Amino acid sequence: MAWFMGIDIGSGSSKGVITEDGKLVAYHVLPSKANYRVVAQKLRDELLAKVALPPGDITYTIATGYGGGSVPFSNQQVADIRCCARGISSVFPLVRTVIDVQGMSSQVIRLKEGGQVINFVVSEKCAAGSGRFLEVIANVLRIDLKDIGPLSLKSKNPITFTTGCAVFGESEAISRVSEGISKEDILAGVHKALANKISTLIDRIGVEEQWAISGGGGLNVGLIKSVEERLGIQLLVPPQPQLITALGAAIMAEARGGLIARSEITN
Amino acid sequence: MTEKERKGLDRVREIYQDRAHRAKELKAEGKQVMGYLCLYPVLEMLTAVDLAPYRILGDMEEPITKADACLPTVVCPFIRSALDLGLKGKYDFLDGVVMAHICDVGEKTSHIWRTYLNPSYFYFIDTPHTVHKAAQQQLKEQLKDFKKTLESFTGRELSLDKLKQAIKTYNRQRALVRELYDLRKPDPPLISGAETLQVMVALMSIPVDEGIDLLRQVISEVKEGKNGPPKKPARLLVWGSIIDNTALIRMIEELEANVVIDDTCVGSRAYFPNVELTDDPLDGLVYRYLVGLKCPRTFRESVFGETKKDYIKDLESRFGYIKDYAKEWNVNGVILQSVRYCDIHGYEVPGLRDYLDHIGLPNIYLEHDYSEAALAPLRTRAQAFLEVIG
Amino acid sequence: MMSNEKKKRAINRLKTMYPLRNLIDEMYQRGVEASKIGKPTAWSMVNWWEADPILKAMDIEIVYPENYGAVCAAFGAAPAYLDRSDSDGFPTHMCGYARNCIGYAARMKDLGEIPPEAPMGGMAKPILLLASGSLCDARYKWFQALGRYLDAPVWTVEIPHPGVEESFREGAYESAINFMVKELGEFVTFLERLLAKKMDWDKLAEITDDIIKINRLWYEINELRKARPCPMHSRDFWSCMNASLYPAGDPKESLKLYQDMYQEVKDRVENKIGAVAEEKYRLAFAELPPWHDLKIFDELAERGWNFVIESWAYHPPKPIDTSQVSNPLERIAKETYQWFTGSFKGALKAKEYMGYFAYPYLEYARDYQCDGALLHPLLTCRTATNHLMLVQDRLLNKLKIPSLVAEGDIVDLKLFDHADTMRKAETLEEMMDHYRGVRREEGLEW
Amino acid sequence: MTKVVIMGRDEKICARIVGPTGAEHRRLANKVMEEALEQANLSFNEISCVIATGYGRINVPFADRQITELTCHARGVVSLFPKVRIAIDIGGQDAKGLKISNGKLIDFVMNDRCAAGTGRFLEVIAAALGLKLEELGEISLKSTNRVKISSTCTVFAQQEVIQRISEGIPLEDIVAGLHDAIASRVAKMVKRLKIEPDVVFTGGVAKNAGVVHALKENIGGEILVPDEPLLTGAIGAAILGKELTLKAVAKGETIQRKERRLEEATFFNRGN
Ligand SMILES: Nc1ncnc2c1ncn2[C@@H]1O[C@H](COP(=O)(O)OP(=O)(O)O)[C@@H](O)[C@H]1O
Ligand SMILES: Nc1ncnc2c1ncn2[C@@H]1O[C@H](COP(=O)(O)OP(=O)(O)O)[C@@H](O)[C@H]1O
Ligand code: SF4
Ligand code: SF4
Ligand code: SF4
Repeated sequence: MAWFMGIDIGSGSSKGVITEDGKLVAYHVLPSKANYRVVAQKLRDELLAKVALPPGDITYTIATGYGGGSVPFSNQQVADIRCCARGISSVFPLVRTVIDVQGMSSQVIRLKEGGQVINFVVSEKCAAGSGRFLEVIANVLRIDLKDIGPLSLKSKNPITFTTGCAVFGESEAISRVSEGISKEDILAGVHKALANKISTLIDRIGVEEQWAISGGGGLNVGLIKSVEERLGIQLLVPPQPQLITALGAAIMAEARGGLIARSEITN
Repeated sequence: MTEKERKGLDRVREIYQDRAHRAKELKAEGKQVMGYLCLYPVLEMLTAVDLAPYRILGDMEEPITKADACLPTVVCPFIRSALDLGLKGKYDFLDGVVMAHICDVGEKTSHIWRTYLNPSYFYFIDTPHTVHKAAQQQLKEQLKDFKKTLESFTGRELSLDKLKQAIKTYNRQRALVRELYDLRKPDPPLISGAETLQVMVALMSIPVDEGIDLLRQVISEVKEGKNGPPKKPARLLVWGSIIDNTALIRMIEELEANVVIDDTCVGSRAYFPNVELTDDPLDGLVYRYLVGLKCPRTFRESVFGETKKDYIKDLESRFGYIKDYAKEWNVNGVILQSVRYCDIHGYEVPGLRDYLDHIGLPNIYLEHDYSEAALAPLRTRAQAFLEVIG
Repeated sequence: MMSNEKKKRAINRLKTMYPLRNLIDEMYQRGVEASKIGKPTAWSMVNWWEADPILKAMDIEIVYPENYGAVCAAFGAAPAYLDRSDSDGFPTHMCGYARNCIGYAARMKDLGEIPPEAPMGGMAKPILLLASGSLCDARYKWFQALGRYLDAPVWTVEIPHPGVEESFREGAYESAINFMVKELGEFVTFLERLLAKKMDWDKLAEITDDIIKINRLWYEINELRKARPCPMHSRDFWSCMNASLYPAGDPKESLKLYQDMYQEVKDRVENKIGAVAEEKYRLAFAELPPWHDLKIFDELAERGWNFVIESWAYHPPKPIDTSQVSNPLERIAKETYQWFTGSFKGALKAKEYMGYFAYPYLEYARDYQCDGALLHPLLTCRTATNHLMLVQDRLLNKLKIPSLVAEGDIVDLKLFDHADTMRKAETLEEMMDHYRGVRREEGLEW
Repeated sequence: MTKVVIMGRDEKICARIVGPTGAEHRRLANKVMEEALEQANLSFNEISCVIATGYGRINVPFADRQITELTCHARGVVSLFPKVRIAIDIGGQDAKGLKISNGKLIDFVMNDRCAAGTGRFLEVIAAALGLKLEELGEISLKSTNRVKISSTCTVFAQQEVIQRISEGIPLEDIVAGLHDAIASRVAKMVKRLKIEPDVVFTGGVAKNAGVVHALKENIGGEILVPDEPLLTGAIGAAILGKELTLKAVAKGETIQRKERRLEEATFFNRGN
């Protein structure tokens, strides 16, 4: 028996998984808060508690994500793009393009079987191109993040934002509300705006079937719908899109840790 | 009313709405349509072998998506837009394309266009940057070769007579454009800047003789002067990089201003210089296209090879014609505008502003992203400028 | 126990590089000293060996504001000059080197002398601004714009930029050479008027010959880099390119230094010594490097990345034989034109119509058997950026070579994101591994 | 913020009101106008001319004229500091630099695409830190070792700031870093106008002594701040209104007036 851990410290939430022989046996999500070190530690404790193991039983741990450098107990740090590709591939082996929508950025990754990255693009460092834009708008409309997607689907008349800035977009949303525009139209508008940004990324690297979405954005049916419509495609959605990168990290840990374990034996 | 019968400004609006319509019709009739980018391809030669020239423009209303895969985003958005339309198949109806070394990114885009779209006819004219005698000769040699390729592509001869004929026709069109521009000299002008721009875009979308007819109708309608713009305090000259969409001018004219004259390349820059009929018509063409066209993409100086330099004299020789425009059209303010990332126009701005200050014309410089949606912020700037000139 | 020792640099630098690098540093001093004794100085720019021999033969000191832009950036003097250019109304997206130079000239005009804070002694006041109409709009627009601050005349020399297919049309070559020869002839006449002295044609012939010899040798050195492992890293190339590109100082001295370098590189090839200890990946680098963050190449070298070829625009032309050409102007014209068009045959065959700037990278990638490329678009230099998306696309689709785009700038040094580049670099490794397999499947030989 | 200034022919201010700007420009305009009239103890009909300016200028139903905030700010600044050459205005929506010569606006630059570099940046972050806008300035002046804020995006900077706090970095050093971030951005833009004294700093952000300090550093020179920087634009608008009226009177013309009626006037109704 060997266990492996993947820790993804994201800008908004931190995700951790434990795998055993390639199978997910435990996962946990925590808000990242301010101190990544503390969050990572807590994440590990929770995970270990779930499987009732002492830390020493984890053969290999890989950390990734925005705060991946602040995970003191990891054996290795790996770029999130690679982990994401590995993770999605373990869920959907036929996926060749994954759209990863996180809190800080959106990225489009092309991969081959086995989850090896063959190309990628990352959005600019502007909140208007990331999942954060949705959070900002959800927040001012006082709608729970998990509800914005379903609500936006009800819209018949999505608004068009006149600004490309998330912060000014927030005020725009407020004035629209006061003009009597419905919340679903505003939400549909913001989903559309983000889908447009994502589609310009996609145009830059070209694409291949099958498609999937990962990251917190994958929890949002409204965004999925907008992207599908904008691009005329069908997106596969993994059961836990937010965990994909952490899962990928654990899978890489298996490969890596497995090698080490073997070499120890031969030595 | 059938389409052909529709007159003057109505017809202009119609062409402006659907630029390619006429070209596609012509194509259906068996005529070959030749696309060209910018002002440097020699239209007289195209017309002389019975090709219909069609200017490749961008589209401010269409988001750029496909072009980002082969041009970076930190270059001129106009050219990105034009290429984007090409990559999206919007110029597929063209039988061939002629491009030239305008600016650096224009040159690169020509090669990219050819690499990706591989039209059945393509020619790249390497327009020199200086106006020296040797440079004129170099352009002439290229035009001779260009002629050969046109002949072999069309299977028709480009005879001297036909070329002279074409030169005369184009000069006639140019004279009519001047006549139209003259109608903007009264106060208020008889035709708005935005409408004039529509006319210019229309002319670049149809064959030259049809353009001549169209201009005649437009001129007579405008002279009747029923629907001209109201009198406004500001009479503006707009200088700068390409404007092929009326949005910017419309925005300015919705404020307290009339745009009465321009120095841009879908306007006076394209039509004011004539071709002199020389014994070898190529000489006149070379002179017009290299020396006559006043685009800042060409290096010119007050006195060729002078060993001492005088700044004001230099400015005078480069921008003196703008002073003349300002006088003739009774201008009281100048808007310098350019798409972002246009180096050609960008380097010119401080010098031109020095010159305008020197001759006492208020001026402002606006940079934009070649996108209709992104024009809104310019409104406040333009309005403030008008308040400044009062 | 290791921590106290200085960590060994991962890139094994060439010893013969150092004296070549020094040549450029001395250039400014020579300019300043020349102006002290009343010797004329010209401001010029990379003109691909077209005008430099002429200026040298007329005994004019040359300084290069483009290079000086990099110097100012490195010494931290650039921001003040950029600010000055901005405040004088030049758009901020313009070339960083140009803005630096404009700001410098403005300041020099205010003070009436070389600004005291100017690094390396500053650039002396010129009697001539020699602009180049080739490759980049900034380079002729900017010198003209300097008219605001300097009363020196501007001359623009040209190099034709034909299209790939057009260049092979009947008479095109002769016409282009003829054009260049005439332009250079007029330039010589102009200089004679400006300086009131005659051209020494023998001297010109000799200098031209030396510069061509330097270029040949430099070309040969770069040919040696095809070896596995590659004996010379891009960092050494950049350190040495300037002595060829701006034929600084005495050409004979440069020639000697390049000879030494040839020897050292050849020894390495024979002994299979690579520029990085374990060459896992061979890479090409496109355009100007992030000058202030060159240490990133050491970090990448630790991962086994060797940069084996780079920056087409700064490489010498492919050799042609011009030894029989008696008119030095014609010889110059042919050599310089060759630099532009040297890859056109291959480009035409490959149906790649951006025959310089883009296609050469495809040639390099094949000849130097690259696994990947690092492309560095520059926010303010469109010339070094225009073609990079095309290069990326063609490398991948034609040669199955993946590349990484990492944005930066030549003068605004903060733009380059080191950490982000390293994160992406890690991902590129995976792509390089993948495409090795793809190339094999497609029958490409590496 | 929404501001009203009522001014007499002698340019003496008889009412000044500052209210928040929310989503509903129209209602707010009515409300602050009502308060201002009350403060000045005037009936609406007594107001000769109403000028609206700012982002919401088209949403003031009772304004006789709309004039851009650039012109109004310039006029306001000139009335307060006749020798001004450069005015820097940082408000909640944008930042501008105005170049003024002989009391006239001759050139300007502005940034309005990205919230970073505007007062909104500080609003967002102050809210995240649970601080009042008024406190920021004083806090930052205590800093001895300001931190560098690396995020250029307002939203991400907010997060960065919270992180820094949890790392135990003193609040004042963080706030000073924020002030430097906004000041350096704005200074970079304004430098395009070629900075010459007197430099005047107005707009709501000029109330923040920390930004004033940082701007001084970034510009490298003295900066003058009006007593009530928030009101500069409104003062300028009022002066322009007065000038228009006097000019019209002198020419014997009348200015087109909108109906002097306030919508939704709530507690009292003095006008009409
Ligand atoms: N329950 C949810 N429903 C819809 N969207 C969500 C939900 N949770 C998170 N998101 C979206 O996912 C984004 C965060 O994605 P995530 O991959 O967790 O980013 P990070 O790793 O940067 O924290 C948020 O900005 C939000 O748009
Ligand atoms: N008392 C205060 N102390 C510090 N800053 C303030 C204060 N009041 C307002 N501000 C700043 O001023 C900005 C608003 O400025 P203002 O000139 O009213 O802009 P606008 O007219 O665009 O609303 C706010 O974003 C805030 O940053
Ligand atoms: S535009 Fe808005 S969302 Fe984008 S970087 Fe600026 S502040 Fe952030
Ligand atoms: S606008 Fe400027 S950059 Fe764009 S094509 Fe024209 S000259 Fe070139
Ligand atoms: S090539 Fe780039 S760096 Fe050189 S002058 Fe042109 S724009 Fe500037």
